[in-house]
Amino acid sequence: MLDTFVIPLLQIAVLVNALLVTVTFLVLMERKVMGWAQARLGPMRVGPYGILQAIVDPIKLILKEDITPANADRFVFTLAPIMSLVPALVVFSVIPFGPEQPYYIADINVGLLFIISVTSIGVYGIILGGWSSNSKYPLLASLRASAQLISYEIAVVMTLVSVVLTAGTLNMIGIVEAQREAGLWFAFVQPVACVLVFIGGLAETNRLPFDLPEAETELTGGFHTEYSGMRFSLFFLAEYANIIVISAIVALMFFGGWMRPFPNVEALAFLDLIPGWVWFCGKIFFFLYLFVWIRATFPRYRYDQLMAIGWKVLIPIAIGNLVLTGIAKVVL
Amino acid sequence: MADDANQPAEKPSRPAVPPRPGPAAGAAPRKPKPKAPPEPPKGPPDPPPPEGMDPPGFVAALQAGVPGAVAQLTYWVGDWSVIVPAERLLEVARFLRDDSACGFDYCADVTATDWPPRAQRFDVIYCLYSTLNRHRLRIKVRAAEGDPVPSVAGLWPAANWLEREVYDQFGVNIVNHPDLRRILMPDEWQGHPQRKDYPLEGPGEYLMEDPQDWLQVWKLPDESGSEIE
Amino acid sequence: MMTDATEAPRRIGQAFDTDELVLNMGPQHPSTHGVLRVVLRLDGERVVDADCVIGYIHRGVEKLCENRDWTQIVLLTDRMDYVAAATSNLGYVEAVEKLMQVEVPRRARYIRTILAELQRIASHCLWLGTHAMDIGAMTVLLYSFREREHVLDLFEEYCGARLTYNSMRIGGLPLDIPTGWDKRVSAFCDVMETKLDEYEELLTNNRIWVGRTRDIGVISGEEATALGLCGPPLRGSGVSRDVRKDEPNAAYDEFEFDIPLGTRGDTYDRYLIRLEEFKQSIRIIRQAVEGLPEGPVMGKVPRLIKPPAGETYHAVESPKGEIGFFVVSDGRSTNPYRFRVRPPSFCNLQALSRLCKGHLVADVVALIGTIDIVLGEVDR
Amino acid sequence: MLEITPLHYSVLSAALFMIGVIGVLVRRNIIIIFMSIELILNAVNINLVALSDQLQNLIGQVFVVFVIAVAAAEAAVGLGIIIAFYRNKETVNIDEMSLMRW
Amino acid sequence: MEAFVFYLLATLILGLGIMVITARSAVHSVLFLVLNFLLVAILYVTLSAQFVAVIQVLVYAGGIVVLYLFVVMLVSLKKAPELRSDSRRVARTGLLLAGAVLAELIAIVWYTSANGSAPPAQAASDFPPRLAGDAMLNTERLGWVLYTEYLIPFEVASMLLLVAMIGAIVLAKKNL
Repeated sequence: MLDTFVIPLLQIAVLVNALLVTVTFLVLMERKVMGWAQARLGPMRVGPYGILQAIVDPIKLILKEDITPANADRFVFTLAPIMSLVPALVVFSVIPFGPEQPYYIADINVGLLFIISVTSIGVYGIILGGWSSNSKYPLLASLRASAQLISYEIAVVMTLVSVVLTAGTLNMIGIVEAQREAGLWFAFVQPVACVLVFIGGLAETNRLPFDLPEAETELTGGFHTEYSGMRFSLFFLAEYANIIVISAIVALMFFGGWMRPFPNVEALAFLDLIPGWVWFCGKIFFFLYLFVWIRATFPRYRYDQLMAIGWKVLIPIAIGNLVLTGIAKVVL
Repeated sequence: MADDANQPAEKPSRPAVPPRPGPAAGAAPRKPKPKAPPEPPKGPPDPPPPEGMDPPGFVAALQAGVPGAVAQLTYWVGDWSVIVPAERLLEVARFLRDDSACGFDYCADVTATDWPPRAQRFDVIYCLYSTLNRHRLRIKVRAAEGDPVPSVAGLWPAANWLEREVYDQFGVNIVNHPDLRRILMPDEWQGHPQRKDYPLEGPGEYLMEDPQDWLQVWKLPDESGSEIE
Repeated sequence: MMTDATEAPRRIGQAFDTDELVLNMGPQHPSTHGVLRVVLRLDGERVVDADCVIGYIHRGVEKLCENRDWTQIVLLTDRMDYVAAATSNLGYVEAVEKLMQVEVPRRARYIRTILAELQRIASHCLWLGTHAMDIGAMTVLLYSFREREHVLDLFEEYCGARLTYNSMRIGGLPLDIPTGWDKRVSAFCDVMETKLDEYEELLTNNRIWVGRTRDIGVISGEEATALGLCGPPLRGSGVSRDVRKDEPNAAYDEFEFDIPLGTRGDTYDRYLIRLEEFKQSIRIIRQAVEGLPEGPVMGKVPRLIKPPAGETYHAVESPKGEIGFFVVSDGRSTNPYRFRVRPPSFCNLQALSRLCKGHLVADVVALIGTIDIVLGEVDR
Repeated sequence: MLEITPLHYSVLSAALFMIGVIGVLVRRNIIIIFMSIELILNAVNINLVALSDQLQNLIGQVFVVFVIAVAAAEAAVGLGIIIAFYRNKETVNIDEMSLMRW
Repeated sequence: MEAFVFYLLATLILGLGIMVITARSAVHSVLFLVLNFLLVAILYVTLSAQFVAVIQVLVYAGGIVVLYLFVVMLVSLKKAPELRSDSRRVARTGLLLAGAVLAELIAIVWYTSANGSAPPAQAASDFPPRLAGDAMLNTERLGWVLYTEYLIPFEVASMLLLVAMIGAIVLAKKNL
């Protein structure tokens, strides 16, 4: 009873809470980093250096009036944000923060497939949110979103397959252990795949330069134009939770998860004094920072350019990478 | 409003031009200053060029190319302008655009002025410029209310919106325009605000409630004091 | 909801076609730069037709001016193109000076030139920031606003206002420059030159930026002239037309500067031209500050300004293009009989529907950005 | 009742199959009819997986993979036809789809 | 426990199935269909068919149904098709036929449970314990079978998908 119910529930509670708190601080971090990149200070009013902004923002969002447009489909309109957030949270159940029990909730052997399939459900939130608002900008945005997310999913999955081929397992812990055995992060074994997954991840999470579904200067607010209050904050949470998911996947699959750099170099053994989950979180934060940095730097692609990149650049490279990996696997 | 009602009303003839102001719009020209001159000005001086000053080559070319079209040639503070009758406007405009000596390929501005005491109350003014020869010329066309003024939007697409504005603000009857709609004022607006006889004070909140008939509403206080048409 | 099928059910045998979607872009939209409404007819995301609806902030400035006396109008001109108030001031006062045949002292003309060019830099900063923002590059906005802030500080020091300067008078200037102001202006020029490189680094060679602007809204020189485009959009199509060179006003005839011209007439060319104009403006300011003559800043004008009866049109080059003032005096009143402004934004906006056709929705935003409109001036 | 036998799965599958059949027969919206067909395919899949588990034989699951492939193909072509039809006749009512050509 | 999970899932699956075919709006139908598929996927997991479960979610819920949703959004109707025709008669026929199918199925069930011949009802203890470990086994074995014994059907299926893809493009593209 304790093992089957209480401990997993506790783990889930801790993880979800940690995740939500991380999201609020991620928003703060984004605003701060953007501020520094843009020669300004970012939030400074609430608390020292604006740190309490992370707490005030969610409170503000929750207390705001939750408006449903007059002609919206109320049922779908309410369901959409939930459908968007739930997959993002569910994915974390198979993301290991360390190799032993308290650091993961579930260790399933098709872990990577599970992650891919669950994240593919997240697209419903965006499509339905845009459709149910009964408004033109959200509709255009959700049409864009569905095409974009599905196209880039193909590229990302194809790329991940080549990593699976390298690791020889679909199990997330197994993939990290494979990197220990190889003595090398897969970022060096599969550099192309690493870049592809990160680029695809940018598109999957609707971040600049691929933030077309919510391009505020074109489609006002994109699919969540008509959302406000709590429902909007669910979308918001989902977006940032997805960013953390992508960062975690990249960290796990290409940067050795909880392992220190160069896991088989004995001279660096003192780095093991830092616990594995700290390494993992540090890597996640590096990629979160990268997300923000990219947002501060690049303009936005146009829709047709985005699709062209997805189909004409990323997918062929992913397939080529897969074929090369297969050949290498057979030859070596 | 009362002092305006006492002034003698000008009643220019108004053929049916849609849309046009309500009956009272043509009442006395309103002056904001109490010591406004008793007689409104009758028109611009349009002075001829001073003696001994030769018109530039493009004017000569125009006079030669479209004989008799230039009703009057004027010069003032360095600006040359020609007054042409409305029916010959297109002919003149086309010559000015196509002739190599003129080369007025750029229509900088189309505007109008309103001189209510005059029979042909509107001056429609076309400011032309030549990016090839770098000189300017203004064409001026006089038109009474309802007189057709041909559109030059076919020659210079730039004139499209500018003529729409002239129509919107003055109610000049521009014909053969590709897309003659109001541009600055709302579509259901009544009257043409840039006319000199357009009321400077509006009806306030009546306007908000019923934009359709506000000129009538504005007129209501007059009904008690003065005769209305 | 998404279809606007007003027509009857289609004939059997007709080829496949999708319904057109009518999208109202604006008047409340983050990238229409004010209250512009563009009615787009879309086939998918491709623009079939675009119709601009303007007039949402029409305040009747022209009518208003007919009821203000000549000196009061200067501050109304501030409020038309509110991001380039100084050039509007310049155009108006010069038009009246032309009508009155007033001689303006050379020092005043120099300072006017400096003000106008500073204004051009400020306006282009705003344009660059918002244009980049529309295309999604957010950081450029903050960078260019940092420099615009600097210009506004200079303006504040000169005339006390930061946006609506009311900085010129008929016959000259209300004030001489504060002590040391010219030094600070040339210091700003030095700073600005280095900052330009920052903008270029973020945008000029950025693949995404080039991809978003190259071959977007291409317009030939002949067509641009016929459509009455002015300013950078016209020069972007390779037409050498700049009022500062062609009909020099203020003190432009005394300075050396180049008119950058585009070759392709696309959005990227217009971007490059405006960036080059930053440099030319800096060049003009440097020359003006170095050669700033001594003397009075106000010419001899009567106390009561009442130009003789007559009319004139006078144009200057505002950051947006040729801003022309057509003023008519009846010779009796202290008010203009007719005050007309030829708004460059208005004339440039006219070309939007031509530029948009066949492009995607996202390009409409880029095109609205590239023609650099200020709705206060379009609607007046 | 507490022991779940393949029979239970068969009944579930049969019931879902029946729901799908009713959907196909009752609804006139061709998209919903397609969805009902998906339900029927799923009912079959449940049966296949349940029996595969029961018999410890993977052939059932292999067939499920093929069924899913067929369903994907069917959805792609079928929905393509619906879109093409809708563009021409502005309807998705199956009763109005009576012409073999247009 | 197992029975409870089964009955819960079965109830939800059937309930959502009914909602799919009764929902007014096609978008709601799609929504219920997705939830239905997700629950079926969970059912597969309880039958230790993890790979099929994941494929069910990935392909069905994440791919095919998105396609449905896309089409429903494109084909937005002012009037539901049901309102245009006399559905009463059709519904009666449908229910009748469905009743016949149900009766037949019940008869089969009754017959098999009465005879107890097929399928061979083995005791649960005969199977290897359902550990997490056999998921890999499941995936591996399935892959093995697919690529050896069923290689030709597999290739045929991929050709079918290719043909369907081309067909869909030809049908939906305005001008090729």
